[in-house]
Amino acid sequence: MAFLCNWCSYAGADLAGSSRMSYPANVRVVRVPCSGRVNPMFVMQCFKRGFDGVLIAGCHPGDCHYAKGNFYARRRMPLVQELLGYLGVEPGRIRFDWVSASESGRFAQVVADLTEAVRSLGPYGRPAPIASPTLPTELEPVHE
Amino acid sequence: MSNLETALRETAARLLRDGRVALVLGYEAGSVPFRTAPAFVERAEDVERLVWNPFCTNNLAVYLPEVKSVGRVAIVAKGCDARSVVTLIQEHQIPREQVVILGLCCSGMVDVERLVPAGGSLAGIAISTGTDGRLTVESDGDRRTLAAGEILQERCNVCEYTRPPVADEILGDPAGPLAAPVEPFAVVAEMERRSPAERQAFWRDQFDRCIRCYACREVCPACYCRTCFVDKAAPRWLSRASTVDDNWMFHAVRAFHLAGRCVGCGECERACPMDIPISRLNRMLDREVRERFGYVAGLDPESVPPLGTFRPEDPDPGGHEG
Amino acid sequence: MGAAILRKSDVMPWVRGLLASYRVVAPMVEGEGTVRYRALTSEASVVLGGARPLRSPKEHFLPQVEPLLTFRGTGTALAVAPPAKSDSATVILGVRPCDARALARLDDVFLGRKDTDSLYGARRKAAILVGLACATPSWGCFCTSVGGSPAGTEGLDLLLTDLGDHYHVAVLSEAGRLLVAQTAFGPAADADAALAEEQHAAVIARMPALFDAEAVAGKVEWEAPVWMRHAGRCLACGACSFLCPTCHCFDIQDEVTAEGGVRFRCWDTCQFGEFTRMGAGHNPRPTQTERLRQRVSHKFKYLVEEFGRMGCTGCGRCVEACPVNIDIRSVLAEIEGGGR
Amino acid sequence: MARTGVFVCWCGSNIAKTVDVERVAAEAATMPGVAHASHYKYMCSEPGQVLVRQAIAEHRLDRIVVAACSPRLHEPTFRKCIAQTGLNPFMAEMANIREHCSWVHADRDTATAKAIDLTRMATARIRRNEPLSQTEIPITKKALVVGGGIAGIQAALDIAEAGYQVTLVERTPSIGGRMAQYDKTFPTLDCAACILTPKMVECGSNPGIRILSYAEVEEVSGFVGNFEVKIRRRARSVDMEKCTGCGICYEKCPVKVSSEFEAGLGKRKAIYVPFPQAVPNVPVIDREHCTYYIKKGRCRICEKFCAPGAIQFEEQDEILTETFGAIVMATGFDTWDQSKLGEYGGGQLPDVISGLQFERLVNSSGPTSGKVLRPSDGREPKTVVFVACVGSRDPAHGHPYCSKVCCMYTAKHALLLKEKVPDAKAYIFYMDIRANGKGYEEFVQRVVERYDATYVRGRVSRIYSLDGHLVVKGADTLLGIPVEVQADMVVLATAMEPRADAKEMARKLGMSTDQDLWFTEAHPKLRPVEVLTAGVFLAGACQYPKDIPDTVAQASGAAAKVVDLFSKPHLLSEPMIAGVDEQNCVACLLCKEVCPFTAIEAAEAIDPATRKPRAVARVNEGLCHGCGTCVAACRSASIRLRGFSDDQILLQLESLALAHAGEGD
Repeated sequence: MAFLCNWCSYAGADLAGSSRMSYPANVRVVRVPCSGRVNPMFVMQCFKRGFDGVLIAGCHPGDCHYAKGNFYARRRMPLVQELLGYLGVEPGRIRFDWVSASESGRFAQVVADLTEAVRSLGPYGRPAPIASPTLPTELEPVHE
Repeated sequence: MSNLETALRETAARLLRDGRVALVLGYEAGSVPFRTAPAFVERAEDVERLVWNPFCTNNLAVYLPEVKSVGRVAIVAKGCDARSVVTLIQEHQIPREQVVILGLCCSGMVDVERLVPAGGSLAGIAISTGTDGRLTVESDGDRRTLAAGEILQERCNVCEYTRPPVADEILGDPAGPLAAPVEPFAVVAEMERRSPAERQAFWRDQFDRCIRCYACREVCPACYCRTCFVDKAAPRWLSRASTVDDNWMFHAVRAFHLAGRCVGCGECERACPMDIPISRLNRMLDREVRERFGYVAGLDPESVPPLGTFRPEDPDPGGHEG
Repeated sequence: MGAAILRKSDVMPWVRGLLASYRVVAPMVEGEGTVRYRALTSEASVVLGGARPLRSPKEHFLPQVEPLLTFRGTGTALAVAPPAKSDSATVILGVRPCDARALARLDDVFLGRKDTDSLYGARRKAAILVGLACATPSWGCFCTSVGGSPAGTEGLDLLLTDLGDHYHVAVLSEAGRLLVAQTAFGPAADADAALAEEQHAAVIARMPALFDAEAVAGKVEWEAPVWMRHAGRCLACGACSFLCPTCHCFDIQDEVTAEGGVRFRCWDTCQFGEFTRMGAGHNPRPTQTERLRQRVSHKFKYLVEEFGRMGCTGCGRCVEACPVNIDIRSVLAEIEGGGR
Repeated sequence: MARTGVFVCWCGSNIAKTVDVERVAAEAATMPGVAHASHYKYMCSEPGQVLVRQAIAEHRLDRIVVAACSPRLHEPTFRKCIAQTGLNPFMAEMANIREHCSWVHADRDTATAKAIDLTRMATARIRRNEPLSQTEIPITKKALVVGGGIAGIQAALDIAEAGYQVTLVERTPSIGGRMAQYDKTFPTLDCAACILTPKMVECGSNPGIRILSYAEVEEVSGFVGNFEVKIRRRARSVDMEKCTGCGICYEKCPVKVSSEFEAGLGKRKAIYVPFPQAVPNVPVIDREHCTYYIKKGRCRICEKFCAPGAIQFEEQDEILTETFGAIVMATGFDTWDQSKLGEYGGGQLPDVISGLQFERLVNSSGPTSGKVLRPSDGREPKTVVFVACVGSRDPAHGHPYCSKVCCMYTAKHALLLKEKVPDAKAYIFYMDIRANGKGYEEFVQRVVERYDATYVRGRVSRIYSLDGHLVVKGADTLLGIPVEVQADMVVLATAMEPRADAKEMARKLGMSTDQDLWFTEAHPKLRPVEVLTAGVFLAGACQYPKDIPDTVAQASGAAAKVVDLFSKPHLLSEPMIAGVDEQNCVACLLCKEVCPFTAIEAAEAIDPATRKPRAVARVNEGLCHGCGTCVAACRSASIRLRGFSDDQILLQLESLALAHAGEGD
C-alpha cells in the first residue's frame, strides 16, 4: 500500500507512467493531499489488515505544497516504524521517503526496493495466538 | 506518621483555609494496608484523611480535567505525577494558574506483588512503618521487615525525577538515587534483541489476553479524549469484538498517541488486570523521542509537544541519500 | 454421593484419558506467568492450586465475542446462517467454588427466565465442572460474606481438596460419579474426609464474614450518599465487570465481511459511559455514581428480587482489579451498617 | 445506498493494450454500491462524456468512478461533466489505471488485476464521498500596503495604476523610507532623491492612493478577500487639512532634538517634518520632546505662528477599522546597532560611524551639506577605513546571513569619498566581495582601479582612539600578516536586520518568520512574493536583505499578485478543507500547533450535556488549505478533512484487504 502526496509523489508516479517506466505491480496507491495527512493509524491499519508493506512518500523537505506538512510526517513516521518494529513488524516493510514530481525514476526505484525488501521478508504473517476469540471471517466496519 | 505526611496535611490545611484552593487531591487510607485511595479533600478540617506512604501509587493528575470545574485545585504529586500535570497544562487541559502542585520528593512506590509471602497471599496482611522507614509485614505469624527501597515498582527503580521538576511547593528532601541504578531502557533493549517473529509472537500472546476493559486508558492522565478513537462509530477504526488484531491495533495506536507525552508513571501497567506489560511500548517511544528530538515529556509547561513542532534539520528518513 | 481420592501423580494420566471423550479446559500458565482457563494444549502448564486464576471460567460459557449468526446478500436475497454449534462435551478442571456458584447465578439469568439463551445453555449442559477447594484465599476474597465458602459445592460435579500428595474428591453429581469411575481414582478413607473437613474449616476460619449479605438487599437505596462517596474516584474502566464471574451484560453488533456479514455479541459493562448513552446523546446514567449504584443494586437487590439469590459470589476479583481501590466490601459494609 | 457508475476508459490502446478493460468493467459491476459499469474508447472525449451523462440519467446514478488516467489530468474534466447533469462535481472519482498501471506494467494479467483493485478502491472510497460546495466569497478590491519605503511606494503605485484603491500605511511622519536617506545609488550613481521624490509625489497625488503616515497596523483578522484591519493613526497634533506646509512652525520651534532621518548626525525640532521633500508635507509634534507636553500647556510658539491655526495639541490617536482584499507587507529593515560591538569602540568613538551615517555625510542636503567632515571635530578625514560585514555573516552576533548590499555601498562610499575629498584614501576590509548584479562587478573594479581604494581581505579585530587618530587593527588573510591602519574615520557596514517588531507583526498577519526573523515566503523558489497566508504578499527587505532594484522588482511582483487577485469577480472557497467535530474535540490544540496556515484557533462551543461553554479547536475555513496535517495529528479523530476523510481512506484500505483476504497468509 502506498500513500502518495498529491503534489510531489503522486505526480512523480504519474511521470513514471508517462515515461513508460516499469516497476513491480503489487503496489496500490492512495492519493493524499500531503504526507502530513497520513494518519499513523493508516499504517497500523494496513498491518492489522494484512498488507505486506507500506510506502509513505511526500515532497522533499522545503518543497511541501503546504510548506510544512512533510516536516510533521518526518517526525511521525519514524516513530511509527520504530513502534511497529518493536511489535514485530520488520522495519523493512515500511518505507518513508521523499519523491518529487520529477523523480519518476526514484519512485520506480523506491517501489522496486520496497517490493524486494518485502519479498525477502515474505508475507507479513500474524501468528495465531494460542486461543483467541476470532470471528469466522474477516471483518469490515459497518458504515451504512 | 512520617514528617512528610504531617507537612503535607499542614500545607493542605493552609491552602484550603486561605481559600487558595477549593480542593486538595491527595491520597487517603485504602481498604487494605497496601493500598491507598484517591481522596478529594474540600475542607481544612478533613486534611487528617490525607496520607503519604509508599503505597500512594495512583497518578492523581488523571482527575484534573474533571475536577478543575470546582475552582483552583491543589494536587499531591510525585515526580511522575507532576510531569503529567505539566503535560496537561501544556495541552490546555487545565490552566497553569488553576492548579497548585504540591510536589512530594518521592522515594519510590512499593511493588505490592513483592510483599506476598512465599506460598501465601496478601489476605489478612498487616503493615507497619518503622521510624527508619522500614516496613514490617505480618501475616499468619510470618513477620518480615523490609526496606521499601528494595521492593519498589520497576518504574520507580528507573525514576529520574524523584523530585518533581515543576511544583508550586516542594515537600521533603530529594531522595538520592533510588536503588542500584537501573538502565531505564534495558527492558526495551531486551525486547529488541529478539527477532521480529519472536516479538510478534510475544505481543500477540499479550494482546490476546487483553479484555479491552480500558483500565490502562482510564488511569492514564494523558488519555483525556472525550471519545477515544476506539469508541468512535464513524470512522470505525476498531471492531468492538476484541479479536487479537483489534487489541493489537488498540495498543499500538494508544502507544503512538502517547509518544512524547507519556511520563512513565506506569499506571497503565499496574491497572491492567491481565498483567500485560503495556508500558514497555511507551518506554520504547520515550527513548526514541529523547534520541530523535531531544525531548523529555512533562518538564516544561511552555514547550510545544514534539509532534506539534519540527526542526528543519530533523533527520531525513533512513535509506534516503540525497 | 460419595468420595474418592486422586493421587497427584495420577492427575495427568486421568486428564489424558478424559481427552478421548471430552474437551478439557484447565487453568494454564501463559508466557509471563499469568494463569488462565484454556483448552488443554500442553500438560506441563496446567496449574491446580495457588491463587485463583485472573479470570473465571465464565468466558467458556459466555465468550467475550460470540457470533450469533452470519448473513450473506441483501434485500430479498438475504441468507442467514446460525452460528457453529457450541455443545461439545467439556470438562473444566480447577473451578473455584466461587466461580462455580457464579455459573449457577448466570444460569438464573440465561436459563431461569421464560426465554432462554440457547448458546449459553448448550455449553452449560455439555460442561462438567471439577472444582478445587481454595487453600489460599486472595486478599480480595469474601465468599464467606455472601453465603459462599472456599469449599462450597454449589454448581460443581466434583470438588477436589488438596491433601499434599493426593486430592480428596467429593462426588457431587451423577456426571461427577461417572468421571470418578476410573482406575485413576481410589477409595477415600474417613481420615481423608476428616482432613479435608479440617482444611476447609481452617480456611473458613481465616475468612470471617464482613457483613450480613442477607440484610444488604433490603437496605440498597436509590438515593444514598454511599454511591457518591465511592464512585467519586471511579475512572470508568471495565476491569471490575470484565473480571466478574457473574456480570453478563453484552452488546450486539453487525459487521460486514467480504462474504456478507456477521452478527456477534461481545461483553459490555454498565461501567462504561457508552453503555446507556442513547442515539440522541442523552444518558440516563450520566456519572459513575449512577453506574456504581447500578452495578451494586443489580447484584444485591434486583437479582435477589427476581431470583432470590444475589449476583455476587465474593470472588474478590473486582476488589483486587480496581485501580482506585473501590472495594465493594466496604460499599456493602456501609450499606449494611445503615451508613447509606 | 450509493448508486455508483463505473466507466472504464481504453484510452485508445494506452490502457486497453495491457489492461483487459472488459474484465475490469465486469468486475466493477459486482462491487458494492455499483449500479452500472461500462467501458469506452475515450472516456474524456465528448462522446465519452455524453455516455457518462446518459448513464447517470438512465441508471439514476448518484456518483461516478472513471477508471482512466491520472486524476491530476482529467479529474476537473469529469467533475464538470457530471455537474452538467446536476450532480455535485465532487461525486466523481478517478481510478488511475493508466499512469499507475497500464503504462508501467507489461503483463496483461497482473495489470488487469491491479486495474480491478484500483477501481475497487475508488468505488469503495466514493461510497463516502459527499457533495462539497465552493461558496463565492466577495473580494473587497482595496489593498493595504504596509510600509512607505520604495517597496511600498512602488507596490502602491502599481496597484493604483491598475485601477484599485490602495491605503499606504507608514509608521513615520513621511513616506520615503530608507531610500530617502541615501545619497547616490550604486552602480549608476543616480541621486536617490532624484529618482525617489517624483514617485513620492505621485503617491501623494494619485487619487487611488491614500497615505496614512504616522500610523501603524494594530490588528488583522479575516482572510483573503476580506481582511479586517485596525490601523492606529497616531496623533499628529497638526491638522492635515489646515496645514499649508509653510514650515514656520518648525522654524520657530525652540526645541532641538537629534534627527532620526540624519541618523543622529543632525538636529530637528520638536515639531518637524523629517526632511524637506516629505510627503505628506505636514509636520508632526514629537510629544516626547515638545515643551507643551512636558510642561503642561507652556510654550505654544508654533501655535502662535501658525496662521491657518492647524496646531491641535489635544488631538488623540485614532483607530480606523477598514476592510482590505489584500495586504502587501513592505516594512523594510533596521540596521544593527554598532554600539553592541565593544571591539569597535562600542559606540563611544564619534568617528566610527555607520554606513547609513556616511550616506548622510555625503548627501548635499545632509547635516554637513554634503561635505565629508568627521563628527568629532568637523575636520575633513584623509584616511577612511570601511569595514564590511559588520555583524553580517556572523552567527556570533546573531546574523549568520549576508546583508547583500554592503559590498556595493561600501564601494560606492569609497568612490564618493574620493570625489568629495580627492586626496583621501580609502581602505576597505572585506570578507568576500559579492557584486552579483547588473553592472556591479564593473563598478567595484572601477572603484579599485580608478578611485585608489585598497581592499584588504580580513576582519578588523579592534578599533581604538590614539592621539586624535583611530587605530584600526586587522589582518590581511591573503598575505597572512597583521594590518594596522591609522585612520581619521571608520565607516562600518552594519548588518541589515529585521524590524524589532517583525515577530509581532508576523503574528498579527498569521505569517511565519524564519530563524533570523525575516518574513517567510510561501516557497523559496516558486512563490517568493507570497506568504502562506493567502492574500498577503511581500515586497522588499522585510523578507530578506535586498538592494533597490530587487526591492522594486518584488514590489511590482507583489502588486501584480494583488491585481491578479482583484481581477477575479469573487473568490471560491476551498472545498476540501478540515472541520472539527466540536462535540468530540478536547481542545488539546495539537492541531493548532501543526497547522501550516494558522487556520486553527481555540474557540468555545456549548457543551450540550452541561449547557456551558467549553474550549474547542475551530478551523477558519478561509485560511484552511486542506493539507490534512491536523487530521493526522488529532488523537481523538475529531477532525474531518472533506474529500480526504479517514473513512474514505479506510474504505480504500478495507476494500483491498477484503478482496485479498486469505491470500498470502
